[in-house]
Amino acid sequence: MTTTVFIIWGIHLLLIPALSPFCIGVTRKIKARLQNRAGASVWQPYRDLRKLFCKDEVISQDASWLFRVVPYLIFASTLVLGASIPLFSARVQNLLTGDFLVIVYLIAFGTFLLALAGIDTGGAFGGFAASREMTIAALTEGGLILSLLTLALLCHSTNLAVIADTLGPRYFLSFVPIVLAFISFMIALLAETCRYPFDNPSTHLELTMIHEAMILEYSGKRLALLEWSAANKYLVFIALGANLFFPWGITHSQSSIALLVALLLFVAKALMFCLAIAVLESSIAKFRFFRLPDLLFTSFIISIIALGLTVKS
Amino acid sequence: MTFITPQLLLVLTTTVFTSAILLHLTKKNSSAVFYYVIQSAAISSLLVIASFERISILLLISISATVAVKLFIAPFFFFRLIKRHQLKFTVSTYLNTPLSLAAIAVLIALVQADFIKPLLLLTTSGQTFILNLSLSTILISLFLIINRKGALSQMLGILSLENGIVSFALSAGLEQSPGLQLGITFNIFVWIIIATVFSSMIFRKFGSMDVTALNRLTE
Amino acid sequence: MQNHQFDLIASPGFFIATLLIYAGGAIGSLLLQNNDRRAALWSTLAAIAGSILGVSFAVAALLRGIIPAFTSESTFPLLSTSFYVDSLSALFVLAICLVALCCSIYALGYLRHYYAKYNIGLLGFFYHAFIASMILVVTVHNALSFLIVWELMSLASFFLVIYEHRDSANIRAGILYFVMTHVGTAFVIFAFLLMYQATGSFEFSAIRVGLDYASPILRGVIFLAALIGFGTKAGMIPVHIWLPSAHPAAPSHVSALMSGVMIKTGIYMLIRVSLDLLPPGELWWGMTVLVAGSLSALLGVLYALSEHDLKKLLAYHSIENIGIILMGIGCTLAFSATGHNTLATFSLIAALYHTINHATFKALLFLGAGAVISATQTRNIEHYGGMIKTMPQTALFFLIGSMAISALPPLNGFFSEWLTFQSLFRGATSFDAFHDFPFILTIGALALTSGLAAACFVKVFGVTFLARPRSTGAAQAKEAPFSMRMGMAGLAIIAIALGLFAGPVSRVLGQISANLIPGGKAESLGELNLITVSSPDKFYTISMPAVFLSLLAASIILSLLVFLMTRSRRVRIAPTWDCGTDLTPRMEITATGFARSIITIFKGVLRPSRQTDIEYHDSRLRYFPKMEKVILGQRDIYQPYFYQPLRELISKLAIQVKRIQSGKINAYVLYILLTLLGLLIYFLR
Amino acid sequence: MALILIIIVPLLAALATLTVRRNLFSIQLIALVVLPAEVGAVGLSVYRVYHQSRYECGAFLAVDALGIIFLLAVATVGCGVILYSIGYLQEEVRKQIIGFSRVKQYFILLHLFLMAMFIAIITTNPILMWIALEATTLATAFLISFYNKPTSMEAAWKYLIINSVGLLLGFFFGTLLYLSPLIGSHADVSVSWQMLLANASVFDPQILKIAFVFTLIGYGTKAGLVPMHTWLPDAHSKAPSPISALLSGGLLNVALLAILRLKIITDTAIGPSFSSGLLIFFGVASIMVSAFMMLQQKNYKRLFAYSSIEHIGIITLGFGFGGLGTFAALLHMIYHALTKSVLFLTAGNILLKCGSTKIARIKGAFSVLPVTGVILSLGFLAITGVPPFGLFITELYILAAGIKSNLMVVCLVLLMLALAFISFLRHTMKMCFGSPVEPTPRGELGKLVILAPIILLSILLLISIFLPSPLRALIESAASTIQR
Repeated sequence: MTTTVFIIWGIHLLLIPALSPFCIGVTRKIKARLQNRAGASVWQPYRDLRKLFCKDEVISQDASWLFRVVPYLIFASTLVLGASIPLFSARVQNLLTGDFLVIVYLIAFGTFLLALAGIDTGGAFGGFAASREMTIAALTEGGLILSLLTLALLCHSTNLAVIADTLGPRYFLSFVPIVLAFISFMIALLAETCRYPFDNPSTHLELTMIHEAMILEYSGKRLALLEWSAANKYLVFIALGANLFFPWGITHSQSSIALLVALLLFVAKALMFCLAIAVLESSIAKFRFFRLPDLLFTSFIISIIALGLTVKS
Repeated sequence: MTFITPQLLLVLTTTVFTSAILLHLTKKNSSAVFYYVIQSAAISSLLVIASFERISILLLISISATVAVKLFIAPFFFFRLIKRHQLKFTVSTYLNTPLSLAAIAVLIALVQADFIKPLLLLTTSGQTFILNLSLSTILISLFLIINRKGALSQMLGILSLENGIVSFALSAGLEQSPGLQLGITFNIFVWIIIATVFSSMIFRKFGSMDVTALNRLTE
Repeated sequence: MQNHQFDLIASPGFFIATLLIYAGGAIGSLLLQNNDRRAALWSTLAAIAGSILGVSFAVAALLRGIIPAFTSESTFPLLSTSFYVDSLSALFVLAICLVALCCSIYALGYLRHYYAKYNIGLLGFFYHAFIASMILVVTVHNALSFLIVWELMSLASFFLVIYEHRDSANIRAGILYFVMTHVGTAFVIFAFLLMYQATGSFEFSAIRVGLDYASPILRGVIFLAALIGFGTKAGMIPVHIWLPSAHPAAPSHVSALMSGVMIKTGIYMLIRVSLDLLPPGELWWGMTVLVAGSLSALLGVLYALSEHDLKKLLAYHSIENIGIILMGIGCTLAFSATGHNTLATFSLIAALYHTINHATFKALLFLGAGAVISATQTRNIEHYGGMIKTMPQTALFFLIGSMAISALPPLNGFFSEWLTFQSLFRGATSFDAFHDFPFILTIGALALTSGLAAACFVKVFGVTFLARPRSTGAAQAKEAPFSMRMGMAGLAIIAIALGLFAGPVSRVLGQISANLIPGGKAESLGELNLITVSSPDKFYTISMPAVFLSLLAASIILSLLVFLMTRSRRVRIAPTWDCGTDLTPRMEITATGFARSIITIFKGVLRPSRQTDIEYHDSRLRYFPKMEKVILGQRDIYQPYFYQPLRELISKLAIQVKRIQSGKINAYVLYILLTLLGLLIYFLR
Repeated sequence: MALILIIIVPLLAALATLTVRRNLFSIQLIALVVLPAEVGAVGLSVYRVYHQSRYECGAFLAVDALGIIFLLAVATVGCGVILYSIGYLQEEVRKQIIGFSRVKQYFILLHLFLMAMFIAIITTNPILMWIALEATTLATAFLISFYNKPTSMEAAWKYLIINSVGLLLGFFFGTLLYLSPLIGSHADVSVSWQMLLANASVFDPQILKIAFVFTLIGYGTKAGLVPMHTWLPDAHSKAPSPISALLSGGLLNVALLAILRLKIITDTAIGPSFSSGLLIFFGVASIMVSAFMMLQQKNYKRLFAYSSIEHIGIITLGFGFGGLGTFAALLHMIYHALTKSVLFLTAGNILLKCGSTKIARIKGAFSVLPVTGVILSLGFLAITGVPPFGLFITELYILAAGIKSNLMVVCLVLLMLALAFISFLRHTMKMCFGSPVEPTPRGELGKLVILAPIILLSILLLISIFLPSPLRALIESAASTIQR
C-alpha cells in the first residue's frame, strides 16, 4: 500500500513537467491546423528543450546573480505547484501546500522573479515586458482568487484537493455560480499563461510580446528551464480548470487499473482544454494593451457575481 | 441721613443727570468741561451734605480732597490742555445730535425696564426715581465715551461715569470709610494727570486729539 | 512550562531597568553632544542594550503570561503611572524592541554620515525618548498617563522628522505631521473623556468594567473617535496625509522605526480600545473598519506605484499594510460583535501577525533604502540602477523585504495575508447576504492590493538594483558598512523565520487573541503547530515549512540535476542584445515608465498629473521631436478636496473674527456696553 | 509682618530708585535686593498659610490658601521679571535705545506695579482691592508707552480708557452692590471679603446677579476676557517685553482673583449655577476668538497676547465647570503664569536681537540665538499643552470636569485648542528654523536675559513633572474655598 502511494506520489510529482511540453505541442498543432498549416509535431517542444539543454549559453554582461538563479527558482516553483494541485488520484490529497492561495501566490512568485530577471539585463524590451507582465498579473490575481473562492465556499474548504473531491455532488445545485466562476477562471488562465488575447505565445514581434520579451536574453539551459516552466504553468492552469470545474474522474481507488483510467481521463481532459484554448485563441484577435484591463475587470466582476450567487455551506 | 432730604437729593441727581446729557449736546470742549464742573459740584455738595452726620477730621480731609480734585484740579488740567493745543471745536461724534438723543432715550428706557427693578430696591429714601436717574447717568456717560471721537470727551465721559456711580452710591445710602474715599480720590487724581499727559502726547504724535487716528493696532 | 524561571526577567524591576537604560542613553548622548563619535557610540550601544533587555522582558512576559500590574500614584489627581503588561502589550513591546535592536545596530554605521553636519547627541536623545515612549505607550494602563506618553512619542518623533532641519521640506513635513497627530490626539482625548464621563475613571481597569453599562450610542461615538484618532497615527486613509512626507524626512533608521512600529501603536490602541475596553461592539464597527482598511490598502498601493521617491514610496506601502491590518481588525470586530468568538480570535491573529510582519519587513526595507540613499545621496529611484553589483548584500536583503511585502511564499508577508484572506473568507460566509458583500469586496481589494504591491516592488527592486546604473552616484556606490548590513540581516532573518515558524507564532498570537476576545479559546483554533496550521473544520490547512522546504528542495535538486547534465556547456558573457544601436542606461525602463500602464488604468482613482515637455528638431514643423520629457506625478486629492477647503473655511472665519479688533476704541467700549446690557437682559428678564 | 514686608519692600525700592542719580548700577542693585526680600516674605507667608490655613496681618491684610496661590504665582513671575529687566534694560541702554532717566522711570513704575498687585491680592477690603487694581492700570500705562512711539501711545491710551471704563463700571459699581447689605450698619473700615461672605444670606438674589454680571465684566476687562479683551493684545505687544510678561503672568491673574472672590459670595448666596454659566460663556468666547485670532497673527508678541486670552478663557472655563475643574484651573493659572512669562521674556531677547516683532522678519532663531531658540520652542510646547509640560494635564482635567454637563462645549474647546496649536506651531517653526532674514551674528545678549527665563522654565518643568504635595494641598484647599 505504501509503495502504491509512493508511486502515485512519484507520478504526481513528475506528471506536470512530463506532460506539459506535450500539451504545448498539442495546442500548437491544433492552432496550426486551424490556420490551415501542417504544424510541427506534437513532440516538437520536447525536442526544443533537449536542443536548448545541449547548447552553450550567452549571458549579458549587465546581468547579475539574480538573472542566473531565477530560472531554477521559477522551475522549482512550478514543480511545487504541480505537486500541490489535484491531478488524478485523491489518495494523495495534499494538505500541506494545497491551499488555493498558496497556488495563486506561488504563481505570483514566479511572475515576480521573472519580471525581475527581465529587467536585470538592462535591455529595453525586458523592462518594458516586465511592466506589462506585472500589470496584467496584478489585475488577474483578483479574478483568479475570487473564482476559486467561489468553489472554495461551495465546498467549505480552501484546499484544492478537498474542492476537487467534494464539489461533484453539489455541482448542479450551484451550476450558475460555477459557470460564472469558470468564465472568470478562463480569462485568468489566458492572461496568466500568456495566451491570446493577452499575449502571443509564438510571437517574435517585439511590440506585442510580453513573456517572450522577458526571456529574450536567456539562452541555453536557462532558456530551456524557462520555456519548460511556462509549459508547466500552462498545464497547471489546465489541470486546475479540468479538476476543479469538471471534478470527475479523480479516483479514490488504489488499484492500478483505476489509477490508469483516472490518469488517462486527466490527460483527456487536459487535451480537451488544449483544444478549447486553441480554438479560442484562433477565433479571437489580440487585444490592444489598454483594453486588457476591461477584460480582467470583467473576470473580477463576474466572479463577484458568482460569489454573490453562491449558496454557502 | 437727616441732612439729605429727598427733595435735595432729587435736585442734585437731576443736575448730575442733566449735565451728562448736556455733555452729549455740547460741541465745544470748554463748555463740556464746564458741564463737568457743574456735575462735579452737584456730586461734591451731595458728598458734603451726606457727611454732615458723622463728621471727622479724616472725613473732612477726604471730602476736601475730593472737592479739590473734582472741582479745581480736573478743570484746571483740562482747560490748560484746551488752551495749549487750541482745542475749541474738536468735538466730533459718530452719531449726529438727534440720533445721539434717540440712543440716549433708548438707554433711559432700558433703565426703566423690569430687569433693573431689583436694583431700585436699594433705595433708602423710597424714591426709585432717583436711583433711576443715577443709573441713566452711568449709561449715558458710557455712551458718551462710545460716541465721541475726542480724547478729552472720552476722559470727561469716564469722569462723568464715576460721578454717576458716586451719585448712585450716595442715593442708595452707601458710605465708605473716609480712608478708602481718600484712596479713590487719589486714584482719580493720578488718573486725571496721566490721562491729560497722554492726551497731550497723543496730540503731539498724531497732530490731533481725535482718537479715530489711533487705528494702527488692528490684528 | 516552568513559569517561575522567567520571574526575574518578567518583573517590573526589569521593565523599569529597560526604561532606565533608554533614559541613560538619552541623557548620556545629550551630554556627549560635543563629540559626534562618542555620542553616536553611546546612543547606539545604549539603545542596543535597552532593546536586548526589552526583547528578553517581552519574551519572558509572553511565555510567563500576565505580569502583575504595578501602579504608583502621582501627586496629580486621577493620574497614576500604572503599567499592566498583558500579552498584547508584551507582543508590541517585543516588536518595538526587536525592530529597535536591528535599527540601532544599523545606526552604528549609518550615523557616520551625519558627523559634523548635524548634532548627533540630539538625535540620540530623541531616538531614545522615542523608543522609550513607544514602549510606555503600549504598556501604560491609565488614560491620562497614556495621553502623556502618547504625546511624548509624537513629540520625540516630530523632532526626529525635522532632524535634518536645513531642508525646509523636512520642516514642512514635520509641521504637517505634528498638526495631524495633534488633531488625531484631540479625537483620542475626546474618546477618553467620554469614557471618563461614563465611568468616572481614567484607569483602564475601571473603564473596562464601567463601560459595560454605557449606551450603545455612546460606545459608538467613542469607537468612531478612537478610530479617527488612532487611525491618524496609524496612517489610515483619508487621515494619512502626514505619513508620506513625514517618514521620508526622518533619518532612515528612524523611518524604519516610525513605519515599522510607531504607526502600529495606533493599531495597538485601536485593538485595546475596541476589543478590550469597549466591547460588546456592534457589527457596523467591523464594517467601518473593513471599508477603511480596503480604501487604505488599495489607495496606498496605488499611490506607492506613482511615487518615485524611494522612502515616500515605502511610506505609502505602510498605508497599504495598515489597510491590510485594519481588514483583520475589521473582521475581528464584526465576528466578536456577532458572537463568532473563534473566528474573531482567528482574525485577530491575522491582524497581529501582519502587524509584526510589517514591522519587520518594512523596517528592513527602510534600512535598505537608507543604505542606498546614503550611498547615492538621492531619494529619487530614477537615479539608481545596477546597484546589485555594487551593493550585493544590501540588494539581497532588500529583495527579501520586497518579496515579503509582496506576500510571496514562503516569506512571512504571505502567511499573514493568507490569514487575513482566510478571515475574510469566513466573513463572506458567516453573515447574511447584505453583510457578506463588504467582505467579498474586501477580498477583491486585498487580492488587487497584493498584486499591485508585487508590481510596485518589481518596479522598486528592478529600477534600483538591476540593469545598469543611471547616474554616477549609483555607479560609484559602495556596499554599506558592516553594522548596517548586520541590522538588515537581522531583520531579514526574522522575516524568514516568521514565515517558516508560522504555526508556533500563530499559537502564541492565538493565546494573546483569546485573552482579548471574551469567549475566545485558543484551543478551538485548530492545529497550530510547527508543521501545519489548520482549522478544526478543515476549512483551511497550510504548512509554511512545507512550502518553504519544497521550494528549497526543488530548487536544489533541480540545480544539481541541471548542473550534472550540463556540466560541459560553456557560458559566455556578452553585451546585451542592442538591436544594433548603442545601448545606454537611458534606454532602460524607468520607474515612471514601469508604473505608467497601471497608473493609466487607474487614472480615474489616482488622477495623475502629467507634465510634458517636447523639444522639436524644427520648431516650425513640429513633426520630428528631438526630446520629449514626461513627468508623471500624483495629484493629491485630499488636499484640494478636503483639507484645503477646510483650511480656507477656517481662514475665512479667522478673517471675520479679526474684524473684532477693529482698532477703534469707541467700538471697544461699545462691546463692553453691549455685553453688559445683553447679559443683564438675558439673565435678569 | 511678612505681608506688610511684601508691600513695603517694593515701595521702598521705588522710593530708593527715585533718589538715585545717574548711577545705573545702584538701580540694578536695588532691584536685586528686592528679590531675596520678596522671596523670603512670600515664602514665609506660604509657610504660615500652609500650617494655619489663614495668615492675617492687621485689619486690612490677610491671605488664605486662595490668595497665597495667586501671591506665589505673581511673586515668582515678578522676581523673574525683575531679574530679567536688569539685564534687558542694560542691553537697551548699551544699544542706546533708551537713556538713564527712562531706566529709572521703568524701575520705579515696575516696583509700584508689583506693589499694587501684591496689595490687590492680600488686601481683605474689596474697595482697597479696586484701588490697588486701578493703581496697576496707572502704573503700567507709562510702561506700555515706554518707547514713546505712536503705536505704543495708542496702545497705552486704549489700555487706560478701556480698563478705566471696565473697572469703574463693573468693579466699582459691582462692589457697591455687594456692599448693599451693609446699608445702615455704618460699616467702616471693617468691610472685608469674609464679612461679605458672612452676610451673603441677606442679599437679594436678583441684586447679586446684577452685581456679579457687573463685576465679571469689570474684572473681565482687566483679565482680558472676550469681548472686553481688546486692549490686551495692543498693550502686551507694545509694552517692553518684561512688562508684557508681568501683565500676562501677574495682572490677569490678579483680576481673576477678584472675580473668584465675588464668585464665592455669589455662589454662597444663590448657588453656583448662575456664575458657572457666565464663566463658561466668557471662557468659551475667549478661547474661540483668540484661537482664530492667533491663526492670522503676524506679530509674535501679539500672538503670545492672544494666547494669554485663550488661557485666561481656559482658566475661566475651569472655574465655570467646577469640581475638578477648579483645582485644574488654579494649577493652570500657575503653569500659564510661568509659561507665558517665559515666552514674553524670550520674545524680548528676540526683539532685542533682531529688532522686529514681525514673525516674517524673524527666521533662524536657533542659529542666531541658540539658547533663546531652545527656550522659545520649549515654551511653545508648554503653552500649547504638550507633555511633559503641565498645561496638558490641566487642560485635560478641565475638559474632564466639563464633559458631563457641557459635552458640546468640550468638543468645541478641543477643536479650538487644536486650532490654537496649529497656529502656534506654524508661527514658531517659521521663527525657529531657516536662515536669518538679515545676517545677524550668532550669540546671546547676556547672562541675565537667559537666566531668568531658564529659571522660570525649570520651575515650570519641575512642578509639571512632580507636583509638590504642599502645593497640591494648598491648591486643594483653595479649590474647596471656591466651591464650598
